[in-house]
Amino acid sequence: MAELVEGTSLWQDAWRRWRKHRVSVASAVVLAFVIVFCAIGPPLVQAIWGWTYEMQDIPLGAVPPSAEHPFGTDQLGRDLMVRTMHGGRVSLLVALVATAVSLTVGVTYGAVSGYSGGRVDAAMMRFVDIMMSTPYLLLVIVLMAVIPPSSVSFAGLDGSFVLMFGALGLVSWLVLARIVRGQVLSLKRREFVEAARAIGVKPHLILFRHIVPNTLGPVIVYASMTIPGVMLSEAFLSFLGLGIREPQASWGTLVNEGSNAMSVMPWLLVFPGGLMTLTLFCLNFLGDGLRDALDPSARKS
Amino acid sequence: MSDPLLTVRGLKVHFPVYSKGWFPRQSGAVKAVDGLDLTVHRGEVLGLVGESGCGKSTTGRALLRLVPLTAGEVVFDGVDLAKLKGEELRRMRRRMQMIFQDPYASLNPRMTVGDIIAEPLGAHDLVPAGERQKKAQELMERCGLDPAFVRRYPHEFSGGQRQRIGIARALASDPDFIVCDEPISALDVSIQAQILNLLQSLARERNLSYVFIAHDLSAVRHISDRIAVMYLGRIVETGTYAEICDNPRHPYTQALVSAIPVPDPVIERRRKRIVLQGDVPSPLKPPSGCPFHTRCPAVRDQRCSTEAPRLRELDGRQVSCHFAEDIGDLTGRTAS
Amino acid sequence: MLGHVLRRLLGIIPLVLLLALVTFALLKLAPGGPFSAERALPPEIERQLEEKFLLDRPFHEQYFAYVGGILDGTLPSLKRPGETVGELIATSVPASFTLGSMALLVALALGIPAGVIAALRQNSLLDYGSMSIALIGISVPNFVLGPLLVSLFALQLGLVPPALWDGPRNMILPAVTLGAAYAAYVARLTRAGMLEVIRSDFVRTARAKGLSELQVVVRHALKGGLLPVVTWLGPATARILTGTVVIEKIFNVPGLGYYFVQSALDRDYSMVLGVVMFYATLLMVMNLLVDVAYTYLDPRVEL
Amino acid sequence: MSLLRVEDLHTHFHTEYGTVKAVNGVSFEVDRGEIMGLVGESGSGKSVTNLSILKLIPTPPGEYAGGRILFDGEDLLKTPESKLRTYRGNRIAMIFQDPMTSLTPYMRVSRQLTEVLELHQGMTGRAAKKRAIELLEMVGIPDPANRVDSWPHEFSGGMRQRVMIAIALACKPELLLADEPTTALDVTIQAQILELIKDLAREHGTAVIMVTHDLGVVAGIADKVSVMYGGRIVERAPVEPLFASPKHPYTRGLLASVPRLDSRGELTPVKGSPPDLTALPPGCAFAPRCPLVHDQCAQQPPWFGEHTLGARCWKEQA
Repeated sequence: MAELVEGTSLWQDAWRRWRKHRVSVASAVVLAFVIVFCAIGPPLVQAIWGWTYEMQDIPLGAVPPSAEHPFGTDQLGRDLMVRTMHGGRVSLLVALVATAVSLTVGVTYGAVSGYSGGRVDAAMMRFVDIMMSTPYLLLVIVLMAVIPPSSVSFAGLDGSFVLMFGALGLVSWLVLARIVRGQVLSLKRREFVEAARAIGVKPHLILFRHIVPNTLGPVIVYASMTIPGVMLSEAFLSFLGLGIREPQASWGTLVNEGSNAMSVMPWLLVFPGGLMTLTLFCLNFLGDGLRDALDPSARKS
Repeated sequence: MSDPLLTVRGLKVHFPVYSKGWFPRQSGAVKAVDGLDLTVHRGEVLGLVGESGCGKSTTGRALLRLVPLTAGEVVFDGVDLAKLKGEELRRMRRRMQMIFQDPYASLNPRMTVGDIIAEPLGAHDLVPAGERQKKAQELMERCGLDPAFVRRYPHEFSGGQRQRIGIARALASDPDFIVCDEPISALDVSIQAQILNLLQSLARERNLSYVFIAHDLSAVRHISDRIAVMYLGRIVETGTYAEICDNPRHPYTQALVSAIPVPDPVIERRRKRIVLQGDVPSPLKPPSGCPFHTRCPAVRDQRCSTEAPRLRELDGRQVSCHFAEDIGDLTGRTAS
Repeated sequence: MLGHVLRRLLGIIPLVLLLALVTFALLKLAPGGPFSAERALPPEIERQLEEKFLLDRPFHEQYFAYVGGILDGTLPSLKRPGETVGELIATSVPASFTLGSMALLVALALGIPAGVIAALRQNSLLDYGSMSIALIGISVPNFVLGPLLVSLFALQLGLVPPALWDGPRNMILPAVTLGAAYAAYVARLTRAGMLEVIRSDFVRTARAKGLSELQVVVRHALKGGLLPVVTWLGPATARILTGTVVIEKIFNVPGLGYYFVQSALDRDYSMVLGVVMFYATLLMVMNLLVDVAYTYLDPRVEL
Repeated sequence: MSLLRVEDLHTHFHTEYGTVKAVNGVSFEVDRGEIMGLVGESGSGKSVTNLSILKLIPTPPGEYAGGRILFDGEDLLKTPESKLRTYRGNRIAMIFQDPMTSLTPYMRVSRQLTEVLELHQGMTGRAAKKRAIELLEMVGIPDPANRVDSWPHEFSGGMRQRVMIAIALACKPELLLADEPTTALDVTIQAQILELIKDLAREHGTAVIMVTHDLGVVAGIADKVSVMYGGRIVERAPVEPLFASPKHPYTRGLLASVPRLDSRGELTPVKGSPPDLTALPPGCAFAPRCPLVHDQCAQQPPWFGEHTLGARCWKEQA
């Protein structure tokens, strides 16, 4: 028998397409730097200068960037660089966890709705419609405002984190549920799924071999676009004073503090705001590239 | 002809239509298949023709119970499929398979060709896991594909090659009966004959029965022993290929046959056509009486619009027209 | 059509009441009350206040009393003595509304032409340029952009006063800040929509008829290309409503948004409930309007 | 002189996978009142040829890489766009394959008809509307006065194709380019549409180029036929000799592989698959599939007179 010819799967194909999308690849690299900066920064700073994110030096007060404090300090004399790193950890963590929550809820909900079909589907989608036609972000504001973080702290995590994970996860699953449902519905009607049924493939294998792998592309694309959105929402709530609380910091709270002192201490806004904007840039460009590589409908263009 | 392998009686497939709004209620039904009788014998190829929307594809899926049946029975080798449930039905699928129209949509883009073809083997535990790829390669070879490509993915093949993959998959579980749902209409003209010939030789070699669904009567005539013509969810005429194509009796069959162009200018310019007026009515609201009476060039009296004709014997074939004896040949040819 | 619109309008009522119920329940379930958080309030006075605002009654009585009070405009604010929820909303809405609609206008006026041009010149430098700017625009949070614009245009250049809300000139910065990200989003939506339409068969038909490129775009392509933007207008309203909250804070705009956050923090039950009901109604009416507009743009869609 | 004379037309597409030579040296001519069938499979370049005549190929990625298209003596490839626009829909009209998507869904049928009348004939208002109704009547739409203001989606596929034809015929074109006008339709509807095109062409003396892959359609409607393969015309003949004694092995292969309604003879398929247009062989594009292939075929494609009849094949000329 002749030598076997290896094929290239659609995943490999997508990978090849993505690598051609230079801005997206560059974004991924920058993003990796930002993550490393935030992740290993705080212990490093502590080792070199000895600062931690909550360490105050009130007599010092706010000083502009210097060799000792590369990003400067805030009014309480806290080192802004380590606070920005710490804020980045918090922001990224919240974004990732909340996106994970929204993925879990959204994919499950959408898949169940689409796979059941009929009345169950109609009822479940009605609920999503109703949720979408309400100003649910206002409800989140109410939620964040009235629930004391201490009452929800969980497994050693600060309560304001837990609250943020839950609140953001719960509002961002709606669109995802719709997308997954649409995918499942159309896949259910696709001929290859029908073919699997005609072959006599067991139902659970139809779901996991034929349907799930084919929803993965759009889900990954959507998730990559959700992360910047969630990050923005976290910052938005923290900016309003509803999210992460002192002495913890997120990019949202840092920007809030910075924007109040913009005219006299610009560095307080520029560093956390700049790093956050850069991260959002990269996430958006990354998402764009992933969509071009993975979304079969966008590929035509 | 040998004994019947598949017998369909009074088959109905209705798709519910829901009203719009917040609390949808069923407001009607698309009567895709609406009282259909059919027999397929062992080793026979039955052609099923009709225009788009006549319910032929739904019929094909109903024969394999891939769509829920509203009424009627589908008896396959003595077992009524309509009564089977879950695992019983799944086991039955080893013996009946399907080949699909769209060679692009009918193969899972994330599986290798070998895995696609071997899937029926796994589903019914026919071959030990370690030998499945080898078996898949044998099937590929038989269907005219290079077995070296067993690890490739569907998107790396052309339309005709993909259709061969679909055929190999359908053969894997060694079925008795295959529904071919427009297997050649999405292919290039020069490829169609390759696939037709492959299907034909496989049928002979393995004593397969096909229901061959198509809108192209020429292809159906080529491959079928008998032909059934559908209109609005019902069979209007069935008979041998020669009876249907050379001497049709139902006015709709006559119109259909006359409308199909023949690739020969001399014959083509001499032929008389029956040009039907208007469009096919909606299967949501099929006409009363005979479903064809709104477009029938030979429509007679009240009876056509009030009483639905039954499928009845006439000169060895079956016709559902009240006046099939009287209307003769509408193109004015002398009956051959 | 008219019947359908009326039915939908009636359908809003139970939804708003349901939402009010959820909000009210949330407020009540959360530990602490409107007066317990305050420092050194003698229990005697706290009880008097609770009695005055019916907070000692069973839950359903409170709910009906509050919702009824909001509907007839007589419900007093818990934290601003002497003012009713109705009055507070009425005085603060105009600023929010102006800000929101100006931001929307900025978004559409910048986004649609940019998107159309990018689509018509697909893969040109113009296309890549404007779409990169759009992606950047989406990535700058408005609470970063706002202070930057203030420092640049108000403090450095002195073109506009920094944070005042007393005339059209001062509305430019807040409206641009709020509208920028939406403009970027609209541009991307428009481009995607136009690209889809411009490749469609009927646009080719229009060209085969001998129409000029401008006629083809305006008469045949634009309507379909803008449908995604119209669909977006519904959710956009919701986002702009919450977006104003931030802008109002940055620019000191006396609007409803920041009020809302403040009252939520203060547990001013009546105010929170009033704003939620007001926003919910507004949003649902907007969604209905978008659906109606959609049927006019696309005759294939029925309500 | 012929109404339309296409000489050595080349239309290419530049894609990321390379240059697709969709039309690679095509020549033919059509006279007034004549119906020419342009036959080929998907990817043979027949639709691109048709679109090139009206210069409706988007550039980029397309490029008119060479040749001349002489319409009434004027080279359309050199005609300025503004003048070309006065021909489109007026002297040269076009109908497309898919009637479901070829009409603007956001515009009433009446407006889509009056638009052309307004543009090319200066008709407006009531006169245009009246003419629109006449046109709909001419193409056999029942009750045209009441249906003229319908939306396209309220019509069936066959009816929409009639509307397309009415639009195409609105200005009594000298040349009608029909791009697979019946492929998306059922056979009984196809019969209606083909009759209509045939009658109208005869009545108005319109020249028609009928692009199709269906040899039966060609047999019924065309006066002469050009067969395309891999971006080139491989055989040119009046309709009867083409079917009676096809010269090119591809044409022969096609005819032998198409099942016929009036017989049940053995089908002899053309082996292999259609060519990859990004990597066409230097010689004859059909060579890899040809039963008669020999050494000469792999080199230069055989000479083929610009407008002579016959087949582009070494075997035929030998």
